[in-house]
Amino acid sequence: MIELQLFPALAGEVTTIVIALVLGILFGTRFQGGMSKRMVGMVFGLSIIAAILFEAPIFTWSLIAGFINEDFSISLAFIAATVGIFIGMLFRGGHE
Amino acid sequence: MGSIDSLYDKVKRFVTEFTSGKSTSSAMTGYMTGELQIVVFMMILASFFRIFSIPLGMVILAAVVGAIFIFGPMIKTIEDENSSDLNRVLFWVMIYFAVIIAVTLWG
Amino acid sequence: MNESISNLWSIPLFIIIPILTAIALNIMYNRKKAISVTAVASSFALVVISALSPFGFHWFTGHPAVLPTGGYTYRADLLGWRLSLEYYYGPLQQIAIFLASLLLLFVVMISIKSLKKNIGPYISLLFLTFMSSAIVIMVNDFYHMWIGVEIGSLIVAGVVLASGEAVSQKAALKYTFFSALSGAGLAIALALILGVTGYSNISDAIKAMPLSNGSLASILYVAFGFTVLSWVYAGGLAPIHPLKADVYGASFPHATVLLQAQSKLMLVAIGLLLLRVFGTLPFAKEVMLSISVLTMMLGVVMAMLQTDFRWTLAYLIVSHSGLVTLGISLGTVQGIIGGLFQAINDVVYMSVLLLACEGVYYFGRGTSIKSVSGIAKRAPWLAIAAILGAFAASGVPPFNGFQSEIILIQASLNYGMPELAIVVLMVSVTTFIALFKGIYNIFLRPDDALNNNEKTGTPVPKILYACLAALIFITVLFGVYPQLAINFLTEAALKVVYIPWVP
Amino acid sequence: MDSKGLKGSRGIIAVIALMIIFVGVSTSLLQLNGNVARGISPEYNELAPYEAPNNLASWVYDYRGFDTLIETGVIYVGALVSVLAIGRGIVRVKGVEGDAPVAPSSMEFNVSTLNVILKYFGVPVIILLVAYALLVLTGAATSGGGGFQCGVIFSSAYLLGMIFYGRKNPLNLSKKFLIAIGGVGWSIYALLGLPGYLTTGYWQYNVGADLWTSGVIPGVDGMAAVVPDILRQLFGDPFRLLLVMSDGTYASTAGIVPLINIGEAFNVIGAICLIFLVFVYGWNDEEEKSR
Repeated sequence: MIELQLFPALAGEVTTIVIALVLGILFGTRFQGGMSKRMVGMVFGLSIIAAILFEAPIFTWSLIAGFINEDFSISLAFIAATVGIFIGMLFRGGHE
Repeated sequence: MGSIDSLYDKVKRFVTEFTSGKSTSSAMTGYMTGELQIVVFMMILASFFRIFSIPLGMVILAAVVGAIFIFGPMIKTIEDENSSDLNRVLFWVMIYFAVIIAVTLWG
Repeated sequence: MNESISNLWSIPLFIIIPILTAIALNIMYNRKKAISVTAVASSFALVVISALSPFGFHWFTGHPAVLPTGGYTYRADLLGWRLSLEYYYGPLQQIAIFLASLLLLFVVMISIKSLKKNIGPYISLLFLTFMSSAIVIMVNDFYHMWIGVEIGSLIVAGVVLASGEAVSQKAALKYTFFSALSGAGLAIALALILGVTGYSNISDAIKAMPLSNGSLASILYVAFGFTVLSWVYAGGLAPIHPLKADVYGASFPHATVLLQAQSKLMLVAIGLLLLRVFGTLPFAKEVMLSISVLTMMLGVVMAMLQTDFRWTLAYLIVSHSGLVTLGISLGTVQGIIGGLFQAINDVVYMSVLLLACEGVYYFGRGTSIKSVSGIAKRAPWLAIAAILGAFAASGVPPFNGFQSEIILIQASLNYGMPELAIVVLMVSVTTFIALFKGIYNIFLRPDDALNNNEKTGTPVPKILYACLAALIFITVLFGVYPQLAINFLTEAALKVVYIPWVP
Repeated sequence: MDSKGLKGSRGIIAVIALMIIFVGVSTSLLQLNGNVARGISPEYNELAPYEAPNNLASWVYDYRGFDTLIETGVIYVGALVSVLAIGRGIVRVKGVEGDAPVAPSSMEFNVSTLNVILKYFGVPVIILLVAYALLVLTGAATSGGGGFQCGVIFSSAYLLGMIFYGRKNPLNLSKKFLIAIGGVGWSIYALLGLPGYLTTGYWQYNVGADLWTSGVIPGVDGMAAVVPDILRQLFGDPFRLLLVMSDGTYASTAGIVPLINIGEAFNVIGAICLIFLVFVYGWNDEEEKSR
C-alpha cells in the first residue's frame, strides 16, 4: 500500500478534489457582500476542522486525496470546495 | 280516485322537483333524460344478479322498480354525489376501495 | 418485425427528445420565434420517428438478461431475467404513439398561433405530457410505470394551472391531492409485488408469481386493489371522475386534447397491466367491469346536465373512458381489440370536438350554451366539424366510433352479457343527445348579438381548420377501413391473452 | 368545500370502510412476513464491485439509471408547476379576456429582530454548507450521498440565507440562473446517455465502466458493438479507484455515474431553490424584464 499512498496511480482520488474546486468557483461567484480577512480566516479554519471530521472518502489510499494513515485522514474535497468558493467570490462579476 | 287536475298537479310537482332554482327548458331536458337514463341503468344493474340466480335477479329488479317510484327523482342526488368536493370524492374512494378489498379478499 | 432486438434505436428518442425540447422551451420562455421553430420541428420529428420505427425492445443502461441456465444474453426473445429497465415498441405502441405525436404537433401549432406571451413553460409542459404517455404505454416495469403515472399527474396539474384562472387552480389542486393518494397506492402495490416475486420487470414478475402458494394470494389481492385505485385515478374513472372532468373542463380545450390522449393511454396501459398480472385471480375482471359500467353511466348522465360545452365534453370523455375499460376488462381477444380500438377512436373524435370547442372559445364569449349562440353563421366550417365529430362520438357510420362500438357490443354479447351491450348502446345514444344539445345551442340557435354585428374575440386561426380536417379524415378513414387499425391491435390483444410476458 | 361531507351517517360508513381497508391491508402485509423473494437482487450485488464502491450509486444511477432520469424529472416538473402556480408562464388567449390570473403576493420580511450573533455567523455557515454540499456530491460514487442530497443541502443553505437576511441574501441566485441551472442539470443527465447510445445502441450504457464489452464478465452473447478506448478512458479513468476488499482487489470505475450526479445536483439545486425563491419573493414578469 505504501507506493499507492505516495503515487496516486489511480486518478479517481484526485478528480473529486478538482470537481469540488471547480463547482466551488461556480457557486462562489454567486455570493454577494464583502467579507473581512478575519472572517475568511475563520471560515478556512472551520473548514479544516470539518475536513478532519469528515475524513477522506473510504477506498482512498493516497496522500494527495487526504489519506494519511488508517486512523487519520482529511477530506481535501471539502477544503477544495471552500477554497473554490473564496476564489469565486473574488471573481464575482456584476452581482453586487 | 284522483281527478285529472290532481294528476296534473302531481306530475307538475314531480317535474319541478328535478331542478332547483331557475330552470330553462334545455336544462330541464337534460335533467329528465338523465333521470330516465338512471332509471334504466339501475334496472339493468339489478338484472345483472341473474348471474347468481334468476329468481334473485327478479326479486331485486322488482325491489329496484319499487325504490325508483318511492324515492322519486334521483338525478339531484346523483348530481350532488358527483360534485368534485374533495370530502365527497374521498368518501367514495374509501367506499370503493373497501368494497374491492372486501370482495376480493373474502368474496 | 424482428422482436429479438433489445436495443431498438427509436425508443429512447421518444423520451429524450421531449425532455430536451421541454428544457429548451422552458429556458427560452418568451422568445416566440425560437420556441415555435424548436417545438414544431421536434414534434414533427416525433411523428416521423414513430411512423418509421420497427418493432422491438430497448433495455436501458444496456445490462443484459440473465439466462436461467447461467450466463447472460442480449437477445430479447430468449427466456431470461432482465437486469435493466425494459421498454417495448410494438403495434399497439406504434399506433398510440403515432397518434399522440400527431396530436402533439397539432396542439403545439395551435397554441403557438393562438396564445400570447410567455408560452415557453406551457408548451414545454405539453411536450412532457406526450413524454409521460409514451412512457406509460411502452414501459414493461412496475417501478417505472409508477414514475410515469406520478410525473403524468404532476404535468396534468401544470397544464391546467397554466390557464391561470381560479377554477383551474382549484381543479389542479384537487387533482394533485388525489395524486398523492393513488401514487402512494401504486407504490404499495409495487412494493407488495416486488416483495412476493423480487422482479420489477412486469413479464419477469408474472413468470415468478407464486400462484400455487395460496396464502400469498391475499397479498396479490391487496396489490390489485391499490393498482385499481391508481388506474381509476390516472384514467379518471368513477369515483374520481368529477375531479378529472374538472381538469378537462378547466384547461384550454386544445390542452385537453393532449390530456385526454394521455389519460386514455394510461387507462390502456394500466388496464393491460391489471389484466396480465391479476387477470387469473377470481373477481378481478368483475371489479374492473363494474367500475367501467359505473363510469360510463355516471359520465354520460353528468354530461347531460352540463350547460357549458367544455364541461359536457369533459364528462363525455370520462364516460367514453368507461367504454375503453369495458373492452379491456372483458379480457377476451375481441374485447381487448374493441377496447384498444375504442381508445384510439375516442382520442381522435374527442380531439375533433375539443378543437371545435376551442374555435368557439376564440369568439370571446366563453363556451356556455347560455352565453354563446349562432356561431354557425360566422364560422360554418367549425359547425360542420363539430357535427361530424358528434356523429363520430355517438357511433354513427361511416365514422370510426361506429366500428369500435360494434366490436364492443359483439364482444359483450359473446361474453354472455347482453346487458353490457345495452349499456354501450345507451351511452352512445345519450352521447348524441348531450352533444347535440350543446351544438344546437352554440352553433345553430339564432343569435341577437350577431345581428348587431358585434365583433368580439379573435378570428379562428387557419391552422385549427387544417388540424380539424386532418382529424376528421382520420375518423372517416378508420370508419371505412377499420382493418387499418385492427390489424395492429389484434396482435397486441393476442399477446396479452396468450403470451402474457410480452406487453 | 363543505365539511359536512364526512359527518353523521356518512362518517360512520367511512370509518367502517377504513377499518375494512386496514384489516385487509395489514393481514396481507403479515402474510408477506418470511415470504419475501430475492428475485433479481443477487445478480446486481454480484456485479457491484466492478463498478462504484457505493453499491447504492450503481443501483440508482446505473442499473436503474433511466428510472432516476425520469424521477429527477419529477423534481424538475414539480418546480416548473409550482412556479407556474405563482405566475411564471401563465398563458392567455389572444383577444379573449378571461378571468384575471390569480396573483399571489410575496412574503413580507422582518429581519430586524434577528439576533446579531446569528447575522454575524450567517455567512460562514452558508459557505460551509455549500462546501458540504459539494463534498457530498463528490463522494457520490464512493460513499453515501450524491446529487440529490447535494441539491437539498445547497438549497437549505439558500433558505438559511433567506431567513437570516431577507431580500439581501448573501447567496444571490437570480431566477434566470436557477432556471438555467435546473435545465442544464436535467439535460446533462439526459445527454450522458448519448455516448452509450451511439456506440452500443443502448441508452445510458455506462461507457466508462464498460462491464459487458471489455471482457470483465465472460459469457455474454449478442452485444455486437465495442466501446472505443477513447470513450472508455474519457469517462472511466478520471474515476478509477482501487478497491481492496476481503475477496481480492478490484480496479473499478463508476464511469458516468459521478457525472450524472453532477447533473442531478444542478437540477435539484435549480428546482428546489427556484421553488423557495418564488414562494418567498414572488414572481413578477415586469421586474424580470427590467433586469
